[in-house]
Amino acid sequence: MMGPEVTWYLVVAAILFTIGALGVLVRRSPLIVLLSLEIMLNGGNLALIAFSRHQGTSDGQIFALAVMAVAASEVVVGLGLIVAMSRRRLPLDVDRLTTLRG
Amino acid sequence: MTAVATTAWICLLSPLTAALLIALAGNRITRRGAGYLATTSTFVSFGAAVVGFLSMLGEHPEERAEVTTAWTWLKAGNFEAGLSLLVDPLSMLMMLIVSGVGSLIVMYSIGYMDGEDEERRYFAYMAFFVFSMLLLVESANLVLLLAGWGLVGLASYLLIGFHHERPSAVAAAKKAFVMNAIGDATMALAIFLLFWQTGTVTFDGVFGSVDGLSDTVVTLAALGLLGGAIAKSAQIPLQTWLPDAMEGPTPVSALIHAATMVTAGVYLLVRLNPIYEAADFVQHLAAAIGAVTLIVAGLIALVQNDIKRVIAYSTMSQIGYMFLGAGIGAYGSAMFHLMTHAFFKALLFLAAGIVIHALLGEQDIRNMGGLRDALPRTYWAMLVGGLALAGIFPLSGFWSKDSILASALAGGTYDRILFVVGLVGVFLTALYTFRMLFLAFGGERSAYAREHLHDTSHGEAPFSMGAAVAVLSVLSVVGGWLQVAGVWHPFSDWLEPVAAPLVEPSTTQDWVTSLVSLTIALAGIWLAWLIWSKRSVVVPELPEARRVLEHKFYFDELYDRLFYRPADAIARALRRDVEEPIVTGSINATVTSVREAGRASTLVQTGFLRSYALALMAGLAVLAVLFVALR
Amino acid sequence: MDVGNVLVWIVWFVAAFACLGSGIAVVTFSNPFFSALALIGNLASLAVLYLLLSAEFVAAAQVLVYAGAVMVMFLFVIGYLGGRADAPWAGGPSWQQTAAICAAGAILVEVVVAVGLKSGDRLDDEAGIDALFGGPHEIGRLFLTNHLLAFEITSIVLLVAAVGGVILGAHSRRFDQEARR
Amino acid sequence: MSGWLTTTLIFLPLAAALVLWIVPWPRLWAGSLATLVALTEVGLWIVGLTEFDFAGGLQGEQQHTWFSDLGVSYHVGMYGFSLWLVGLTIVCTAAAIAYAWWAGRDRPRTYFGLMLFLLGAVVGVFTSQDLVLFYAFFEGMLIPLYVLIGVWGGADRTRATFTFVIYTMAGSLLMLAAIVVFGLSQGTFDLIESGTDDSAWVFLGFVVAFAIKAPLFPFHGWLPVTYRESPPEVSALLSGVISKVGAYGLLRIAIAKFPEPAQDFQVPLLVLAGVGLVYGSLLAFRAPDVRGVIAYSSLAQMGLITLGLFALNDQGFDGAVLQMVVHGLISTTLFLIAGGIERRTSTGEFALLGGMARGRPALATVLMTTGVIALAVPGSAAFAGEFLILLGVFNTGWGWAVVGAVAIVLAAMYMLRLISAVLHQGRGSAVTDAALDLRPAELGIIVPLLACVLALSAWPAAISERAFPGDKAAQVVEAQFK
Amino acid sequence: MIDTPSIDWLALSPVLAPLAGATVALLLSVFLPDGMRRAAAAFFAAVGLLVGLVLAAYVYWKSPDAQGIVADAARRDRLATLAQMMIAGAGVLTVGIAWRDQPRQEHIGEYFALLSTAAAGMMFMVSASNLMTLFLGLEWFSISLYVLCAIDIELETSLESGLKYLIVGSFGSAILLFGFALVYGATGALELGAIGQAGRALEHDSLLLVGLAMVLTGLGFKASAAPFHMWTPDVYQGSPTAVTAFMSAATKVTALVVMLRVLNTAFPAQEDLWSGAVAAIAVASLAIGNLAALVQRNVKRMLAYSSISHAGFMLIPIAAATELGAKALLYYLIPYGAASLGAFAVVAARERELREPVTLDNLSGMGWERPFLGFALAMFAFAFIGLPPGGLFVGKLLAFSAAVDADMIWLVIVGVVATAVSVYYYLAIVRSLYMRTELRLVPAGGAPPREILLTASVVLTLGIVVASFVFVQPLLDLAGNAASSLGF
Repeated sequence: MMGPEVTWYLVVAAILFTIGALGVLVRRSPLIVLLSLEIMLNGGNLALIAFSRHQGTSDGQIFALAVMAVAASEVVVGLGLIVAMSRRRLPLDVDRLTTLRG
Repeated sequence: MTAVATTAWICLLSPLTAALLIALAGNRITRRGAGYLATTSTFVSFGAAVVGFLSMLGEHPEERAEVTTAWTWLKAGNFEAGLSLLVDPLSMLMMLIVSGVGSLIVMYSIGYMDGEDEERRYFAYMAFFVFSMLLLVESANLVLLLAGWGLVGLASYLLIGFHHERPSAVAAAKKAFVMNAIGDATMALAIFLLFWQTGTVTFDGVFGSVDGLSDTVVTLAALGLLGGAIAKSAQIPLQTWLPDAMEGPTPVSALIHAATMVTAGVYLLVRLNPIYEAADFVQHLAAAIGAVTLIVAGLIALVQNDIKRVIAYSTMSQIGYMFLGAGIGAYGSAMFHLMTHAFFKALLFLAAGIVIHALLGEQDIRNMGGLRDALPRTYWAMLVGGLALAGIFPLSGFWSKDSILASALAGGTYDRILFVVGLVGVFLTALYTFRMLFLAFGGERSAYAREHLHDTSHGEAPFSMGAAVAVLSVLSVVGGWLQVAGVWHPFSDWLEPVAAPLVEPSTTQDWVTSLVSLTIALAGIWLAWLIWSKRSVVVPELPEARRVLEHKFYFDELYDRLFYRPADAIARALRRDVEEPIVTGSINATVTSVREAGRASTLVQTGFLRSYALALMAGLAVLAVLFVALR
Repeated sequence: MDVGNVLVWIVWFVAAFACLGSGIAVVTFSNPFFSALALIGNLASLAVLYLLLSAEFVAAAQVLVYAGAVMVMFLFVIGYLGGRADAPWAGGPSWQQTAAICAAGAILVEVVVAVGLKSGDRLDDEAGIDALFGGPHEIGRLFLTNHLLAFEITSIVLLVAAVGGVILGAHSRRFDQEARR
Repeated sequence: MSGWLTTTLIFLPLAAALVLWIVPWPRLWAGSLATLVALTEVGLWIVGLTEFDFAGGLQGEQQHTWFSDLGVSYHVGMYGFSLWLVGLTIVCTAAAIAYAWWAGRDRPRTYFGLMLFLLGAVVGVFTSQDLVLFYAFFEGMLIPLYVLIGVWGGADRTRATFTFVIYTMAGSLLMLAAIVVFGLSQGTFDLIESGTDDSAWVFLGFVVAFAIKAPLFPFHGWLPVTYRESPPEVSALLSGVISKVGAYGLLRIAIAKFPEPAQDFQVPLLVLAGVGLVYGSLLAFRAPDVRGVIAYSSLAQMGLITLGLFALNDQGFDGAVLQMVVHGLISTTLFLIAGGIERRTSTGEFALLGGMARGRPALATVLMTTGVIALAVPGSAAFAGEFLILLGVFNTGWGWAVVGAVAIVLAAMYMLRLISAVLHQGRGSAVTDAALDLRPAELGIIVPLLACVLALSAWPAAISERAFPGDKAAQVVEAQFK
Repeated sequence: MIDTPSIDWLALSPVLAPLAGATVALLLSVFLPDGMRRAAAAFFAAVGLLVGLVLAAYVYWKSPDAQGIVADAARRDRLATLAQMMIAGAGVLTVGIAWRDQPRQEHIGEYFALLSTAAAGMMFMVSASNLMTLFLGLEWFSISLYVLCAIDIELETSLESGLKYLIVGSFGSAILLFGFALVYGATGALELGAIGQAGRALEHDSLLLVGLAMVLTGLGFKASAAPFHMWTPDVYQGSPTAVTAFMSAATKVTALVVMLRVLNTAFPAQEDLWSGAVAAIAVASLAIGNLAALVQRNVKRMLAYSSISHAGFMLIPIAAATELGAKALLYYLIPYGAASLGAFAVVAARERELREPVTLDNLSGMGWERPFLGFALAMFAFAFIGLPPGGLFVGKLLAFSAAVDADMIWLVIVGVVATAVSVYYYLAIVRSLYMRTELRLVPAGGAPPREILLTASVVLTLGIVVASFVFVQPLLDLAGNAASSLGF
């Protein structure tokens, strides 16, 4: 294969996943949290495609396509929720969503 | 079932039936009716005993013992105790005494208790007592004996506490019961020991294998049984309940605490003589306890002012003689004294009861005096009783007491020491008995007596009371003629098959004893006359001795310090230091700490969704590290 | 090492760093609008990596569907909401950040270590592939054969999301009426 | 004796409970229906008694597979001692139900349904021959008890229920673990089929559960508050019947199935029993109220029964069974009387009571009779039981019997204290003229119980001789009741 | 040429039926006037689920041997069909509970449609047998549930719970996805059986193990096992109660059955590792669930913690990794699901009556005012403790037996202690129902509406809870057949 081996892609995928996770863990804006989730999913996707290339089977790519659809679905619902919340004049700050606790 | 057995059952069950009927009838029976019912039942008992006695007379002396079993009362594995009666000369004698004296006293009660608002309860208790006492003396095995033993204790408790609104009566009743429970417990332990060593609890079976037992076993068993006897018979050191028991109505004192129940210890010693003979240490101990008790009780009686208490201490003292007798192996003499004592002591109590009745319940002899004129017949009855008690010829007490003392004289050195003690006791007996008589009946009437002595114009007492006293007076006089030392002794012969005496005094010893003791008794009466009637001799003050005697040698105080207070303190300490902080406290502590843990665990649930994701992440990190590290 | 290979390496480096850089940008920008824009860059650079991995169809889909359609929706919503900014690291207990970094770091290290342990033996040798690999034909064939079910379900998921979006995003008539009152 | 009889004894009250709950009976009907069912149970039990062959082993047996994967079945049946304990349960519960009916408890349908449910569960415990079934009934008892105490109890009932239920649950859950381990190692949960086990831990799992249920010192932390706060008839059942479940379990399971650990732990358990006996007696002696005395005396009695069980000989076993029945009857009676006293004076404090004998002959007679039998006056049934127990344990070591003898004296002290504090001396401040004597209805409930005790006093061998097949207790226990 | 794989329509039919029901409900809610929407949607959702239930039973009957369908993307076996029956049953009962839910909801048609869809997704997921279908199935029902949680958009808590669920859920999904990717990379296979085959050769390959850790995390999240449980109380509390009821029963079935299948099919060679991990997770769940529940006042929240602790109980037999364990789990799910549904149903009824969240305080006296519902809730509480006559009694017995069988007695001890702690809060419910002296009923305006369907649901759940105690063997046979399709 031309270029770097799968391992390198995997490292990038892992870093992407970590970045996304960090985004979820430290950001307060739900919008950015949603974006971070996209990054995590993309990290997974990259790993899938890298492995797919490594195995020589296209299954991983199919999986990645499906994940895209899933990611899109999550975004739709997530954005819908955020819109609904902003309509209710709720703070767009996940740290202030603490009515439910204890 | 033979005729004798049948009469034994009738004798036993008749009073029980009466007791149950009265209890169940409640208000449907009149108070008087209850009295009649109880009296009838005890007379039926007595009649049955007499019939049984007569038919037993017809049998050969060696074939007079008979066991009759109704059903197996208790059984477990190889342990078996039947509801069995043993009818033999000894139990027949006791049946006669118990039902005979019992019926007289119950009859007396009809008059005495007239007007009490809980008469029915009283007669039920009395009948129940007679039943229990008969069960005690008729039982054919140790377990049933213990049952009867406990039931008489119960009846005693019920009757002592009959006036239950009086705190002192209630306390006295409880004390009597608890002290007897101690005796019951030691008896039970002895029975356990005997059962595991002999495999049986019937008298026959135990006596049959007593020879094969080791000294230790038989000594321990005899000690345990002696514990029961001491408690029941109010011998030192378990004597303190008896004086207090005088809180009960006077007929109760006469029946239970003079004539019958308290002598059960003597019956036990005689009944179990094979065991005691095998354990001669314990037998000697019993004699010594009897001797000590008769002196101590005699001394205390000297300073008592309650007429009933004086008689109560004299009872202790006389039972001391019986213990002494049984302890030296003079079974016939001990039982003989038991019988005569039942007569004259019952007489004394009943006569005292008439006095108390006449004085509206007053019992202090200092508040009496000069009653001879007011209650002449009572005075004579009391005098007969007192003379019999003091052992004056030819009254019953003379014969029976002397035969015990003669037997002591006939024994070894140990027995002779006891003989001397017995003689001292004779002097004391005469002294306190006549102190009481002179104070109560002689001299001037006290202010109280003048004020309260109720009208005796229509007779000193109702018929039922008078009749009982009369019969007992006669018995106190003639009761001793059944056995004249060295001349004729049908009484001892009657008991021979059950309890053959270990010592046989010679005729000389009998005569010597009679002479000496009669002299001493007369000396005692004379001294009493000098001090309390003629008042020519002044009792030395001796405040220390007096205080000791008035505090009954501090036994109550000692037991209070030694047992009651420690038990009470331990109970309080357990409650304060174990129950509350540890047993229940540990539960509370556990619940609290678990709740606190719960509270702490919800602190993590902050509501910050980022921390939720963090937990997910951290959990994953730990899992992955573990997996990779452990692989 | 031939020129082609060097070129690929260079492209890889550029794409990988662009990818990671834009990813960090998404997470660190305080304005969601810029974050979203950075994500588009991220997705695009990923598409380049996909191409390098011979996944042409996925790369295309990534650009068209993801970076295109999905992100447009994102930007639209951000615009609608007015894109309020928040400080990236602010708020929450401080241990939260520390712990987050530790946990995320731990995961990263673990995956890298695991990959490293693995690459010692088998990750090196790659399977040979034919020209069709990753192409629309291949993908299409798989979608209609082996992964038919997955394909169908993907559509269901999208449908569910659409319905959900409608429910959540739609104006509530009554709510509006009440708000007007 | 037919197996259906056993099953009917268990399920008739359960079914009746359901009927009571579902059908909206009028207020007055609920109590009468429950009483009727309880009396029917008594009748059925008497039928069983007449048909029972005391020389034989398990009777009235019935078995259906419940789930075969673990070898669990619905397997019921009775031995002599189970029959007596079932009888105790039925008679006492019937009395309790009748008492509650007379006392007029609120919400009668719920109340009587729960009482019947309890009855069925306890009968189930005493007849189960399968460990899982046993455990199911054992736990099932808790539901009605919890609600009965929690709803109809005294002021501090919340604490009482929580302490009681959680404590006993903790114990029984340990037993669940023990049951699972035992059953799996045996391949079956059937008590007849399974063999013995020598695991000390499993043994202790059972023992702790039963010790809490009984309770035995020092596991009695729940006892004072629970016995004090429950409705009197429920306290009566707790101390009269439920506590016997613990002793029954020790006998049927812990001793029979674990012969070696039972031997190994004989001394520690005897120590606990002996300490509990004296400890309970001492605390009863200092307890400030009627129920306190009865409660702690119950603790002492359970210690005594355990002493008998762990004597591990004929006399001990027979005596323990006899004493279980007798104490059950006495304790029930005492609690019902205590209930009667509390109804009249609205207190059980000794300081406020006294002098109730005057003018209340029925109360005095009943309390006096029960009290003196409770203190095991020689000649009574309780005496017979204690005698056998101490006789048995004497053979194990004379010291145990001495401890028991000390406790007999203490029992006399506390019981007499109770009797005189209620009945005697001056009139207490809570005793008014409005406090009437026992009513005929109350007597109708209490006197039959007392009659049972008196009948047993006349013939204790009825039970002691008929508790185990052929009266060979030790042998039968050693053979695990097979 | 493309050869479309043969499709076993029968095997898919249990999934398709509720999906069809959902579609009809959705369409009708567009066409029908406001007044009829609720009835029509609920009816078709219920019918779809019922048909699904019947079909699942039929397929169960017809599938003694397990086989792959549609190119091995899913399995037609008794494990799947049994789980489908449970889920469909839970769905039907939830429709009954939800019938009167949210009277002001405009999207009522969508509500029932989504409920039905979520059930279909779960029913699909339990049969899915490759990583991709698993992931898609998971997202299918998760997204439906996100929307359902937030559907009461006028309620702040509902939105909050929806968002929390969405974000944490997606986070979990992303982890699961990455794990799947690693597993795929390590084994080169997507199909579970093939992964298992390849895994035997790999044994303790580090990539596979990290993947396994991620898979466990993702599935543990769905099963709300500690420490992945933290979303549960918030989401359960904030969501519409009917949805909570459904989640507590059906999600648990799905997650645990899938966990059972994945671990035993795809990772049999790594059993030594995951068995311990699952045991540890079980212990954590038991500890946290029970402790935190102790101090709750809000009943829904308390039940949420209780569901965490029950997840712990159900993980015990999974950790045992034996056929007995599988049976125990499958049996346990039946009475647990029923009791959970029933308990939330009663809470829902109370909530609608009071129009405020149900707490231990305002539950007081309910047992006397609403005899049947109160009785039922009390019975559920007793059942949760594991008292007879509730099937959970047998469930716990079986779970503990499985643990002992697998030499994990310590797990039994933990379970026992946890149960003892749980007594406290379950009894607190009963105490509120019956034993409060002050009856502080907040009047909600006259008598509460008679909810026949909700009451019927409660009757059914109560019936299942009790019947599962009595008829253990038939249920165990069902579970045993299902477990055997995993091929222990």
